[in-house]
Amino acid sequence: MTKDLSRKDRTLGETLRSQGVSRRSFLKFCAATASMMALPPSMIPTIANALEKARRPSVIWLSFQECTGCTESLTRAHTASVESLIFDSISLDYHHTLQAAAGHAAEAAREAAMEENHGKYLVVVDGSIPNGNNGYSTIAGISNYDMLIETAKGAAAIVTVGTCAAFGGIPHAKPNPTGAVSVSDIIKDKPIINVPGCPPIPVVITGVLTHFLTFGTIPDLDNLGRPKTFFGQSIHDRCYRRPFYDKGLFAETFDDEGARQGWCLYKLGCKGPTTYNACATTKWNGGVSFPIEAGHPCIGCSEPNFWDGGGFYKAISIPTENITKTTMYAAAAGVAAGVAIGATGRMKKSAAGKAHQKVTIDDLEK
Amino acid sequence: MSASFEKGYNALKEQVDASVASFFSSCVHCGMCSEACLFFTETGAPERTPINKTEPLRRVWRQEYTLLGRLGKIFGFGKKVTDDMLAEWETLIYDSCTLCGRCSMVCPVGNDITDMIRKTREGMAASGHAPPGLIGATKRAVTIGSPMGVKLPALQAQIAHVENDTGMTIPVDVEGADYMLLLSSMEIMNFPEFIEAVAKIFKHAGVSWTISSDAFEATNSGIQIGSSDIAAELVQRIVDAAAKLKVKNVISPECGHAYMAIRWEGPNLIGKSYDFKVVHILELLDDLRKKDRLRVKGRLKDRLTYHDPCQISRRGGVIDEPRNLIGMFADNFVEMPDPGKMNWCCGAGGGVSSNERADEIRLRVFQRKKDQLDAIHVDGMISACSNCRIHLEDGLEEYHMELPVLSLTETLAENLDES
Amino acid sequence: MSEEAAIPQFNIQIGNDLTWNVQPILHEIRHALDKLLETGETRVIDLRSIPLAPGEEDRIIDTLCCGEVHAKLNALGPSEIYETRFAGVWLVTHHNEENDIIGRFIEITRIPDILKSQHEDMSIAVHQLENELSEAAESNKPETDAETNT
Amino acid sequence: MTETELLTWARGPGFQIASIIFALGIMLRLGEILMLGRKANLAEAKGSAMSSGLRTVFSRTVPDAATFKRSAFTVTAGYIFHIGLFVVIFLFAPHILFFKDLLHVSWPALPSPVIDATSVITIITLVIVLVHRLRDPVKRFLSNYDDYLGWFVTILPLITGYIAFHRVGMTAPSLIAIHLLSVQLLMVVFPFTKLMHAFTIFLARWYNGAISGYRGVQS
Repeated sequence: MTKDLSRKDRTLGETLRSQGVSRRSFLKFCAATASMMALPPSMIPTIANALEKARRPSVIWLSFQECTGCTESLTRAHTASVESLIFDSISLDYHHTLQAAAGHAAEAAREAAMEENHGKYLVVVDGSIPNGNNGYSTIAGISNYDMLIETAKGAAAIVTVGTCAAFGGIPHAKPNPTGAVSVSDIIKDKPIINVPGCPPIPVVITGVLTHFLTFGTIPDLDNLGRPKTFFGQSIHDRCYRRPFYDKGLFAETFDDEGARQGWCLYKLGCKGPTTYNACATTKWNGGVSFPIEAGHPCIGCSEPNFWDGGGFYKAISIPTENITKTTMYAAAAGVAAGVAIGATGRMKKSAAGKAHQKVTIDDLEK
Repeated sequence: MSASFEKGYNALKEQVDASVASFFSSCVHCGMCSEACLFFTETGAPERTPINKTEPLRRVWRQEYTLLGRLGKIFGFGKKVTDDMLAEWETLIYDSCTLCGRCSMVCPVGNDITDMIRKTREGMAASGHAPPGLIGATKRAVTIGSPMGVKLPALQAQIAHVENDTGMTIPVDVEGADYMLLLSSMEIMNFPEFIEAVAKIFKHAGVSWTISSDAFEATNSGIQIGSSDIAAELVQRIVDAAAKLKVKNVISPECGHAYMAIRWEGPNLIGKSYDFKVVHILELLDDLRKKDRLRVKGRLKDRLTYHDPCQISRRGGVIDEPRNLIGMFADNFVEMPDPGKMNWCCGAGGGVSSNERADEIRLRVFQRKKDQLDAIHVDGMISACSNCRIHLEDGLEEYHMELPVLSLTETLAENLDES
Repeated sequence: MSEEAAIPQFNIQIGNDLTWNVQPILHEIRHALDKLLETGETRVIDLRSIPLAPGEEDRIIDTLCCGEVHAKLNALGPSEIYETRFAGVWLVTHHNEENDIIGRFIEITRIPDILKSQHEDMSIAVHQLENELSEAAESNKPETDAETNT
Repeated sequence: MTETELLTWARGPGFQIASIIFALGIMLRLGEILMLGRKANLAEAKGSAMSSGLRTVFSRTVPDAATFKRSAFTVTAGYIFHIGLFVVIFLFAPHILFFKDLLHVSWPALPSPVIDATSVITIITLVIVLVHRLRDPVKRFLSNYDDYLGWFVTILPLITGYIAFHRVGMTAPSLIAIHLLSVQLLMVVFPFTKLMHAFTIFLARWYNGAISGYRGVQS
C-alpha cells in the first residue's frame, strides 16, 4: 500500500526514468504523443516538459447502456506501447469490464478511489443513461442515473466516450424506449469532454486522456463539447476524395465505374459534409484506412441523432420523406382549389356582367 | 342614370380576364415600360410609368380575383380602389397615355399594358372620371354623328367642292358597291383633298365604291373614352349602313383609332362577326399595287420618311403596306430610328387630341418625334392618320420646324400616271 | 469466363487526380528548406495530420528517398531515420515494439534532434561510466590483499 | 433541438410542408388565373395567334436593340442574376440529387468552383439590383413590400447556401439546415408574391404574342 501511494506521487518523468527509459526514447514517445493528440510537432518540447511533470490521475470508468464497442476500440488501439505507457501512468481504479474484481469488491474500489482522490479524479463514461425508468439499467443494484450523479460529484472532469454517452446514441434513437439521455443532459456542473463516435477512434480517446494527463486541462471544445483538435473539421473538408466532389465526379452505385475509380460518395448518402471527426486524417487500424477509403459513405456516427438522420444511403440534399408524392397530391389539391376559387372568381365576373348598366352619353358625368 | 363609383368599380370587375390576371401576376416592377413611354421619357415623372396607369384595375384584380387579396379585403388589408383614387389617376390614364402600345412591346414579361389601360378606361368612364373634352367629343359623336360635330350637309358640301374641282362623281349611297368608304371628321373638315385623292385612285384602278350618308364617320370616341357600350353603338351604325348598301367591304380611312375600332374591336363590341370585310385604305391600295392596277408617273427625289400611326402599325398590323406604296414613287425613302412596330407615337392619339387639358403635355412630348426627325434630316414626312397629321403639324410649328406632313393616299394620288 | 474475371476489380487509382496533397507538401518542403538556409529555422511536418489518399504517402516517400544517411534507433521500439536525396530533408519513422508505425515526420533540419545524444542520457552515461570504472578499479585490486585481511 | 434534429426536420417535415404550400399555391394561382377565361376574338384574324404567342414566349427574352440601350442596366443585371440563379439552382450536384429524388430525372452537374463563383456573382448582382431599385426614381416609385420580400427570399438561400458550402461561423448541420429552411421560406412565399412570374410569364407572353399576332404583328 505504501509502495502504491509512493508510485502515485511520482511524476511520469520519474516513473519512466525508473523503468530505464532513455531521454531519447522519451522524446520519441513525446513525438508520437503529439501526433496522437493532433498537435503540431512544434508542441513536442512543451509536451515533453508537461509530461515530465505529469502526475498519475485516478480514472473511474462507468459503463451504462452500451455495447462495449468503445472499450473494444480502445483496447484494440494499435499504438500499444504508447497506450501502455499512458495506462501505466494512470490509475484505472474502476472499469467493470476490464477489472478483475467483481461485485462488492468492485464497488468498494470505486468508492475508495472517489474518496481518496476527491476533486481530482477523472470520470470516463461510455453508454447512455436511461432516464425514463431507471430500472432499465443498473449495476450492483445502483441505477445508472444514481451512479453517475454520485460519481460525478467529486470528479475533476468527465470524458464521455462514444456517441451514446455524448449524445444518447443508439439507445436514444427513435422510439427511445428507455428514455436514454446523454451525460450532459444530466450533469450540468462539471466540465464534460465529449468524444463521440460509434465507436470513437481509439487514438482520439487516448489522445484526449493524454491531453488531460499532460496538461491537466480541458482541451478547446466545440459547441457540442468535442475537442476541436479532433473534431474541428468535417470529414468532407479533410477527405482525400473531396477533389472529386468539386469536379462533380460521383459514384452513383456501389459497383459502378465511379465506385471503382474511387470517386466521391456524396450521392450514396455520405454524411461527411455534416460530420466532424478525425477519420479522414487519423484513420483507423493504426492509420490503415477509414470507411470512405474502404468505399463506404460516412454514416455520421460522431454526430447527435445520427441514427435518425434520414437514412445512411440518402444524400444530405435529398428530403428524407417522399416529396414527389406529397407534391403530386398537393398539386392535385391545388388544381381542385384553383378551379373552385377560380370558379367563384368567374361567377363574380359574370355577376359583374349582369350588374352592368349600359353606359350612355348621359352617364359619363356624375 | 348617371356615372357612379359603383358602376365604375363594376366595370373594372368585368374587365378582368385570364390575360389581365396573367399580366398582373407577372409584373416584376422592373420599370422598363417607363422607357418605352414618351410621356415618361420626355417628362421623367415616375408616376407616368405605363404600368402605374393600370393601378385601379390591378387593385380590383388583387382584391376580387386572388385568394390573398380576397382574404386581405375581408381583414381590411390591401389598397382599395376609391373614387378619390380614380380621380387622382384620371390625368395619368387619359392625359398621359395615347394607348400607343409601345410599352406592350418592350415589357420583358410580356404584359400587354396598353390593353390593360384601355380596360381601365372602362371603369374610369363609367365612374365619371373621363376628361371633359373627351366627354364632349363622345356626346357629339353619338348625337350629331361626329366628334367634331360634322353633319351630313357639311360632307355634302365638301363632296360638291371636289366634284366641281375635278369633274369626277363621288358615289354616295350606291347599293351593291364593292367598297364603302368611311371618313374621319378631320378629313372632311381639314383635309378634303383626301376624298379627292381616293376618288382619283379608285377611278384609276377601277374600284367600285361608295360613301354612305347614314354612316360616313369612321372615328369612334367610345373607344377613346373607354366605353364599350357607346363604342358598340357607333360601330353598329356602320354595320347597319353596310348591310343597307349591301357592300362587301368597308374601308377604314387614314385614321388610327378608327381602324382599331372598326377592324379589331368592332365585332367584339357588337358581339358578332361582320358580314363584310374591313380593310384599311393602305391595305386596299397595296392590294391594288400587287395586282398591278396602280401606275405612277416618274419618281420623287425628295428625302421622305414615314411616321407609323400606332393604331395602324403596332396595334393594327399595317406595317409593310405603306412602305410598299411609298416604294412606288419615292427614291429616297429613309426610316426614322425605331421604325414600324417600334415607332414612337406623335403624342396625340387615344383621345389626347380631344382633351384640351392635355394640350400642354401633348406638345411637350412631341420632343421625342423632333429628336427622331432631327436624326434623319428629311424633306417630307408621310403618314396615314389625319389625327397624327394635325398634331405633327402642330408640333412642328411649336418647335419651329419646317417640314411638310403628307398623307400617303394623297401623295400617291398626286403621283398617279393618269395618261 | 474465369471466376476471377467475374469479380469486379476496384482499382482505386493513384493517378494525378488523387495526389492533390503531394505537390503542396513538396512545395512546403522547398519553402522550409529555403528558410533553413536563410535563417536556420527548422521545420517538422507530421504526415499523420494531412489527409492522404491511398498510396500518397508512398509516393511522397518515393519522391524523397533516399540520400546518404540511414540511421536506426532502438528506443521503445525501432525508428528509422533517413536523410532524403535532398540534403536537409529528413524522413523520421517511429515504430512501437510491435513494429507498428506510431509516427511519421518529415524534418527539415541539419540533423534531427532525436539523433543527437540527450543531456540527461549523457549525464546518466557519465555516472554509469564512472560507476563501471570504479567497479573495475575495485575488481582490479589484488585478491590476495582481501584474503589476507579476512 | 440538436443541430442534427434541426437538419432532419428541415429534410423531412420542413420539405413536406414547403412542397405542399408551393405545389398547392402554384396550381391554385394558375387555376385562379385561367378560370377567368378570355372571350374569343370575333374580328377576322390577320395572323396566327397561336404561332405568334408561342414565338413571343421565347422572343421576349431578348429585347430589341433600342430598348436594350434605354434599359441596359435592368436588362444586363436581369440576365446575370437569372442565369446565375438557374446555374446555381439547377447545375449544382447536390441540388440535382434533390431534383432527381423529386422528378426522377437527372442531368450533369457543373464543377463546384464554377457554382461557387456563379453564386458570388449572383449575390453581388442582386445586391446591386436592390441598390438600383432604391435609387432609381421609377423603380422606387413602383416598388412595394412584394418587391422587397421577393428580393429577400431569393437572395437568402444564395447567401445561406454560400455560407453552408464554405462552413462559415457554424457547423455544417446547422448551416445546411438553415440553407434548407431558407429555401423552404422561398417555396412558401413563392406562389403569393411576384416570384410567381416564373410561371405566369409564359401565360403573359403568350397572351401578348397572341393578341398582337392575331392582328398580324409579331410582338
